[in-house]
Amino acid sequence: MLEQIVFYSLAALITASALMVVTARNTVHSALFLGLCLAGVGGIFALLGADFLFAGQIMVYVGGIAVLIMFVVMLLGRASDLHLRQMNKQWAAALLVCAASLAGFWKIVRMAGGALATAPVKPTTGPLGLIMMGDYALPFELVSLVLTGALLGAIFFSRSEKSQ
Amino acid sequence: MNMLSLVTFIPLAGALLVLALPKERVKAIQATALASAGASLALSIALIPLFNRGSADMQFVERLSWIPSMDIHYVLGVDGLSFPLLLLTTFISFIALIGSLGIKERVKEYFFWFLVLEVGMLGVFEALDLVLFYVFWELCLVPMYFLIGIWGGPRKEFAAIKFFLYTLAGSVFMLLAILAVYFNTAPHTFDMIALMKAHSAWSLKFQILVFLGFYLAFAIKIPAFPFHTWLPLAHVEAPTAVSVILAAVLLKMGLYGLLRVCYEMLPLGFHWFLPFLIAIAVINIVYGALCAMAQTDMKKMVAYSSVNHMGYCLLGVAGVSAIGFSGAVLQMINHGIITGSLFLLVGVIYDRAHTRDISAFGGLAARVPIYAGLMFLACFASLGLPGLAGFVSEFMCFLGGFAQWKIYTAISVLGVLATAAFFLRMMEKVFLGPLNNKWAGLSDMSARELCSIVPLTVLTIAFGVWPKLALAFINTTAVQMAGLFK
Amino acid sequence: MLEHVYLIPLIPLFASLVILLGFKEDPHSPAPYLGLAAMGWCLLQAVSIFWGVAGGRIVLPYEASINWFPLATEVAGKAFSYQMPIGVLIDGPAAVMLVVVTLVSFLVQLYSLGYMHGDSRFRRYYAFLSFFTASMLGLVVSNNLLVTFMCWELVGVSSYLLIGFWFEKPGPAYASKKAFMTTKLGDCGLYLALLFIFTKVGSFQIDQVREFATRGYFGMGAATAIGFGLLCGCAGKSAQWPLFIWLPDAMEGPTPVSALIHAATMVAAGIYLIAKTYFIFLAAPIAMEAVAWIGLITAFLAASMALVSYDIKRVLAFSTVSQLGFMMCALGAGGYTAGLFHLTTHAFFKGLLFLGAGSVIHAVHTNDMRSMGGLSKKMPITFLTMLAATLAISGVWPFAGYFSKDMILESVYHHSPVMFYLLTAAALMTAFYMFRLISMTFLGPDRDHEKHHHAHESPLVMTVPLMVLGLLSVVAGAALAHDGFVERLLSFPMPQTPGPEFPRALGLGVSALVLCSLALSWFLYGRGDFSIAEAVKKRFSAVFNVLEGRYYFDQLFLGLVAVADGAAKLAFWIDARVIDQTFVDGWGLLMRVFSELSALFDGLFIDRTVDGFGGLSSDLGTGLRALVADGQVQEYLLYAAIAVSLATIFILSR
Amino acid sequence: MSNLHLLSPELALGGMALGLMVADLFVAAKHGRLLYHLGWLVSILALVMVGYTISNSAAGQGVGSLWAVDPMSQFFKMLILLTTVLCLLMGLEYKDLPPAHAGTFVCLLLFSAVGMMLLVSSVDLLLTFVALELISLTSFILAGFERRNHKSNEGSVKYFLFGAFSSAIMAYGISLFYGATGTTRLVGVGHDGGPMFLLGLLMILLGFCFKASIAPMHFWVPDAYEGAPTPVTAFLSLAPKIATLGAMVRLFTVLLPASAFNLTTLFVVLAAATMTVGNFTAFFQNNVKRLLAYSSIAQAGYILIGIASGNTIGTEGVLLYSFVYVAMNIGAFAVAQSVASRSDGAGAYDLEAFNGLARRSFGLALAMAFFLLSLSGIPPLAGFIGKFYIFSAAVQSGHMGLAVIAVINSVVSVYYYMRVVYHMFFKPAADETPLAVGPFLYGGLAIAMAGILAFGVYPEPLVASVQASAQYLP
Amino acid sequence: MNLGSYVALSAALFLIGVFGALTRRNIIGILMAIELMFNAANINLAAFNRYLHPGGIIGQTLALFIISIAAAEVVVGLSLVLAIYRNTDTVYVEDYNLLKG
Repeated sequence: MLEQIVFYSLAALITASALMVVTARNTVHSALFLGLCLAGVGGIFALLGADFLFAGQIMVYVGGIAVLIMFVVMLLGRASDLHLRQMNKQWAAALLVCAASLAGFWKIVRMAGGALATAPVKPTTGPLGLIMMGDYALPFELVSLVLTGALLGAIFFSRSEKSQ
Repeated sequence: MNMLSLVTFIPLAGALLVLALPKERVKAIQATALASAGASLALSIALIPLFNRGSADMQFVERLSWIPSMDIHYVLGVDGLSFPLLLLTTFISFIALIGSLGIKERVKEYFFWFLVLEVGMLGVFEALDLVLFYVFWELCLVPMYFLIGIWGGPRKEFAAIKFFLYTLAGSVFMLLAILAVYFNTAPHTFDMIALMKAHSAWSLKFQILVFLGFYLAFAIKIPAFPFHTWLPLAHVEAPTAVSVILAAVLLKMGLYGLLRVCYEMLPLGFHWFLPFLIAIAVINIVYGALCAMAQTDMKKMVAYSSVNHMGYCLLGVAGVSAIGFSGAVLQMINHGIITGSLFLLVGVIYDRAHTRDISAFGGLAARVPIYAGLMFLACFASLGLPGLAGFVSEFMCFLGGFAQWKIYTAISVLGVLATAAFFLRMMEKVFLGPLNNKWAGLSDMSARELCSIVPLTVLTIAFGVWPKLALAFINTTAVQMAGLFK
Repeated sequence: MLEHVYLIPLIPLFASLVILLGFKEDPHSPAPYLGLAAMGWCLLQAVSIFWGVAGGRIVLPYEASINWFPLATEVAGKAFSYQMPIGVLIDGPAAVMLVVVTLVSFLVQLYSLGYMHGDSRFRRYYAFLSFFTASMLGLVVSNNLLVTFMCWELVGVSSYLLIGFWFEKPGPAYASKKAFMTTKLGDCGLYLALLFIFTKVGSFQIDQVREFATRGYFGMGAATAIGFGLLCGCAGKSAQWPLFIWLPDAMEGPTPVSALIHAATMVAAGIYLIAKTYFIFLAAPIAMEAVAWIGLITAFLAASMALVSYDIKRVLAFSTVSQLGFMMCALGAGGYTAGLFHLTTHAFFKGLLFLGAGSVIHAVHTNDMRSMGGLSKKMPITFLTMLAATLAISGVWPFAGYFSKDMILESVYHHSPVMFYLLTAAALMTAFYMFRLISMTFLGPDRDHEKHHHAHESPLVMTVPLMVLGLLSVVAGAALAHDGFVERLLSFPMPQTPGPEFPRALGLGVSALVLCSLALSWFLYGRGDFSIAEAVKKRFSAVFNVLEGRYYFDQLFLGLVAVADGAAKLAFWIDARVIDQTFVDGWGLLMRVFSELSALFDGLFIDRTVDGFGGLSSDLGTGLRALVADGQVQEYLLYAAIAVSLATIFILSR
Repeated sequence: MSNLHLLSPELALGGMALGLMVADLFVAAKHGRLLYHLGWLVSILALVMVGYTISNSAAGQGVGSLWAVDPMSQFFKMLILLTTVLCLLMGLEYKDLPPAHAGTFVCLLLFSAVGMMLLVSSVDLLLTFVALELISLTSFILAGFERRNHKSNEGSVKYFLFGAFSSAIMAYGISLFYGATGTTRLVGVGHDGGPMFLLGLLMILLGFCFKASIAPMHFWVPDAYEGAPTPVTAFLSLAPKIATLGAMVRLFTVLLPASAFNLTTLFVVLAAATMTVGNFTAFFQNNVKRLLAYSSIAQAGYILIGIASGNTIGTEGVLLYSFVYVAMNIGAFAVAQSVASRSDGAGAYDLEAFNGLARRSFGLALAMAFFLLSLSGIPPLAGFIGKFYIFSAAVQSGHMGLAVIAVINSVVSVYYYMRVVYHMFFKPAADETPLAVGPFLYGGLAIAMAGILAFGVYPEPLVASVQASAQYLP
Repeated sequence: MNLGSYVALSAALFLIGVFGALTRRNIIGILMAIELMFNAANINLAAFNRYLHPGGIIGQTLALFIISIAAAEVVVGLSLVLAIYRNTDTVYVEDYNLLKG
């Protein structure tokens, strides 16, 4: 029962803030709601017993990405932006497309349907560490390459012209 | 014994040599081109005594492994159907090269493409592997595109791309047909000799489909109605020597394919198509002649006359008899020679007058008698005057067609009449009547021009008087072909 | 001599080539003598053969051939290789024709020495003449129908070249084309007939075809079809109705050419061919009847047209057409001998008439008979020889024409009395217009003093041929008819058909009428006073107009030409505007269809969406219509999202 | 973690790339070119290593936990490395790349290559996803490498947005796939073919389509290609596409054959749509880079036929076509680069810039003509062999309709390829100064030219090796 | 709590993300929407792992990888935005229309 209350409130939070992310006029508000939404997702992770994932979500997403985005939004934002429409003209088509997708997604939801958790929740940090050092060591290392590349790119793009 | 390879690839060697020469050394380039085409011609002539006229089998066969992983082999060989066409190709190429010596612009590129073109044409007639055949077939396209597009007339670019796309559109379907044939043969094979024996396993429906694939490619090349409209434009815009090649050799590739592939490999499909083929032949003859009648441009007129003459060949083919086949092949040779000389002659007058408009001339016979004489001869040969090359072959085609299709052939005879009409009208307007004073300063043929045209004229007369010269090669094969599917 | 008969066509051919290639163009070229020598040789050879035949030392027919080229063929399910033997076949008609052709050719070449003297293309003229003679002789001697046809075409080309000899003038240039095309029209039929024959028989050799036909293997239908095809060709070449229109125009050529080609030899080829393939007509009575009627119509119409013409050569041309009609009619009526006999005699006197007319034209430099008159004193030889020819053609005893024409009338009467009467009317007209010609040219006062003043008798090279032919016009008929020689020489074995016998009295009556006709002609035109003739002309002006308009057959053919031209224009229009557009711009069409499909997609899918939600600007639609043209990244994303939604819709069905 | 040694070429290349990054710190900006040389030398080293694994299959090939090193993957790896080498050679002659950032450029290119090499070997969705992301992220940066060029910026941003969007879709697809199967390992998947599985698979497919520029995920291609520096364009048009198609072959013909889920029709439609869209849109392009971009979409469509056919010949066709595609496409871009190298700013890649190339440099024009003709599949150039193989796959599998669409498309393509030829050969040049080609570009061109000519005339070695390479391990 | 709810939540989040990516004019807005889509995938993974495949933790591992890669993507995206903003002074994607045709 408690689980349900928590889930539905989290779900409401996530959905509402996600909707705000995509509809808010002010991009700063969008970014704030994104943080909220990501935190809500983290809550879901916790609810699902994924403790490490919960931690990762809060630290990387909420603490890292959302803040970074907020930072850039503030950096690039202008007062005039507040008066500009933040949604383009194809919203109707987009809505239609999303609505059309609903049917298929609904089928999947129905399929997943009433499956209930059978096993008790276990801590996952240990197994995750093992798997990262085991079978998934290569992708793990590869991610480091991805991040290095991203870093290189970020440095390249943001280095000011004068420094050359 | 790899004579055929030598014949085919000597021009390629020449082309590469031309490519290596600096473009300023015009004389050397011309000499190289002539020498390589000449060597090819000489070699092919040297094959004549070695060719066994009594045999319908493939001769001088060469078989090398080319792409064994894909069952594709390098197989060359000629029989009575292809050998005369091979000779025609080497001969006309050489003649056309002589006719090209007047080209002043971008000489190196010109001769390079020309020699590559010759390789492609020769290969088409020799190849006995369908993929090899296709490769050579397509090899003709690109050089032709450049030859028309760079050295052609005012609308050359359009003509070039039209030619290219039109023929390519046909040949890609041939590619599909080749693949279909390959996958439907018990041991998968591209070998044409083997495929000629494999058709009995194919159903009628399959044969029809494959036939249509092949036919589209060949019909466009022939050109058979209604796929002929690229021809007048290409002919009009192409430089003289290229028109000669186009008419004399390239069109024959279509008919050759029709006989070699469509008939010999897909008899059921061919027989299914016969009623259409004869109708197309008649349309080609009558309609081509009518269109030619409406022309004021001499070159365009000759181009449409090619449509008409190819109709005769189709008529012969549609007869499905030895007479028809040998007539069709002979007509191909003769048309090559005659129309070749017609184009060269039109080129001669165009070089001087810079117009080909029939009504712009008048009374030239008094001014340029040698030219007029040769032109008369060529025109008469083209309209089928006895004693000149066109007559016997045309008659044989008609004989072949008549045995099978009386009414159609009777209608076709009207085409003969129309052919006579437009040639006579052209001769009257250009050569007879009072001399148009604008052309009072016209000079008669130069030695170089004579060099390129006289051999053709001599052959025109020789084949007219003694058709056995050519028929001796063709007959055995034609008989064997006609006997294939009784 | 007979074993070298193949030389007869080959020598002039060779001579022609030598003249054309070996001599320079020069008004005083010695080339003509070569041609003349060649002709002389042929004449000697022909005469010696004829003499041998006449003397019974040579037994006809003679045949020899060589193989030309192999033709793998199949007849009635049996495959064999036909070797196409070509060679010579000398029978009675051929022997006679050889003499006629070589003789007239020789005389015309001799005559031309004077007539064409000083022409700038003297050499070419002789080359063409020799070439013509070679082809004509080939036609005569060939034993192979294909070769006959080839020579047939070659004489056509020679005729084309010679009619258009003075090509600088538009008249000859046009006339030569007209002649070639009209005969070619007829040749189409001949061509088909040959195809038919070969398809049936598997051979072109005349004796084999004859064998086949006489055994009745052709069948009525095939024989009739072939017969009509042959008739078509012969009508073209021999200027029969309705293809006779080219012959009057062909008079634009030099007069000796007219004499040789368009009077004596080539135009007779049609008659000769029918005789050569007579067995086919015997097997096809309908075709035979058609031959007779076409001949009859031609004879009558042409004679009537000759009545009103003032051009001396045109009169002779119409006369030729008419006489050819006589021969045709005779052949059709079963008078094989009569037709060929008339062919022979006609060659002599018509050749003579043309050469004489040439002599006159040479003297007065005009063709118009109204500017002539009273030339008999100035040109006595010409006058006398032409008079002899006129009497011969009119059929006055004992001139040559009498015998042959009499024979024709006899056989026609045997066939059908109606035809006989019509033909007799034509014969009477013949006498009338011929004497009208003589009267207007030679008799009466001179009407153009200047021309008359300058007129003089032609040189000896021109008058000698006249005299030779004049002599023949007088005696040839009687000589050949003597003792039934002609029946022996020119005969064809055929079944006797029942029919009325020709009453002798009727023959005499015809002769008498001919004389009356001559007299009437003299009365109207011979006294220098044309008033009565003019009055008649005024009275019957409608008839005269039709006659002068040549029954408007030319217009008919011009109409045909116009139709053909129209068809050509139409065909080309279709080609350029319809087929080309469809097949080449089908290319463009493909593009259009593609773009329209995408527009349709927009219209159906996007615009509807937009409309459905309302209030949206049409930016979206236009943006999509350009598909990717706008470069808006979110449009790209939209397509990706559409793909996702399609995927979700896709799984609904699983 | 088993059999990690099988990936030694990738690991070595990655390590050396990191080494280069470090070396960059010690190389003065003006010696930036040195890093390019190091880069292609390193790539060749990796190429040699891959070659070793091919020649020594017992030691060098096998199956690991997430990867399979088999003849097919090694074939693609060789192609990827070859492309990398050629693009680095092109980069040496490209004047708009700042030498100061040479280290970054080379390093990113090599990272990307590592990602691709892993992609073609991957048999696990996780590895596939990470490898794809590595490729994508480095590609985004490379596409925007002309920092001050607005077009480059713009192309890069569009590329990025589209890429991120489609990786999100793919991630979602992977989640569904995982939900349906409980694993990410693709070998021996006990699939049920249910809606969740299928939707997951389709969304993963969309992610692949994005990288391989298959319709409807191709829209970014022309913009990104036009904006990117030409060597990068050449690289992007080849390596990621080939790698992705290689991965798709493995996934959809071997591991989870499309026919098993009745998805063959979908692939047929995708192939037909891709080549049609590519070819018909290329029709109207006046910028050579854009034209080649659309052409590369079309080429992807042709290659996809091989996958749609689902037979051995199809697989071999994908390999063969990929090989010849590398040679002809890199050649075309190299020529475009050298033509543009003479002019500045806007219009450098316009068709007009090619006017009279035959007079300025006949060899270059002829080479371009050959590359384009090869792209359109005219024999006897290598492109023909590729098309031939691909078409035979379609015919053998009975997809006659697809084959017909394909041949019609190849006719259509001739038109726009010939437009370039038309400008090179038929139009007079505005300025007839001869065009010189730098030595490295020349070398690259020579290699590509030799490839299309030699394998066009005598394709047997290529075909034989392709047939030997079309083998999978798991 | 059943699995369907989680999947439904994830689907909703995904579609909201899609909608945002299609409609936000601001690049950063689009970027944020895409992050939502990634998160939707992650919810799915965690939920499936818990409910359907509780034996392993591959789902969570995957989610972890996706988080880190999304982070890298954001980094690259934001630096790109910075670079382009410096050049063009705008973050509205409609203004990026040099490349078309």
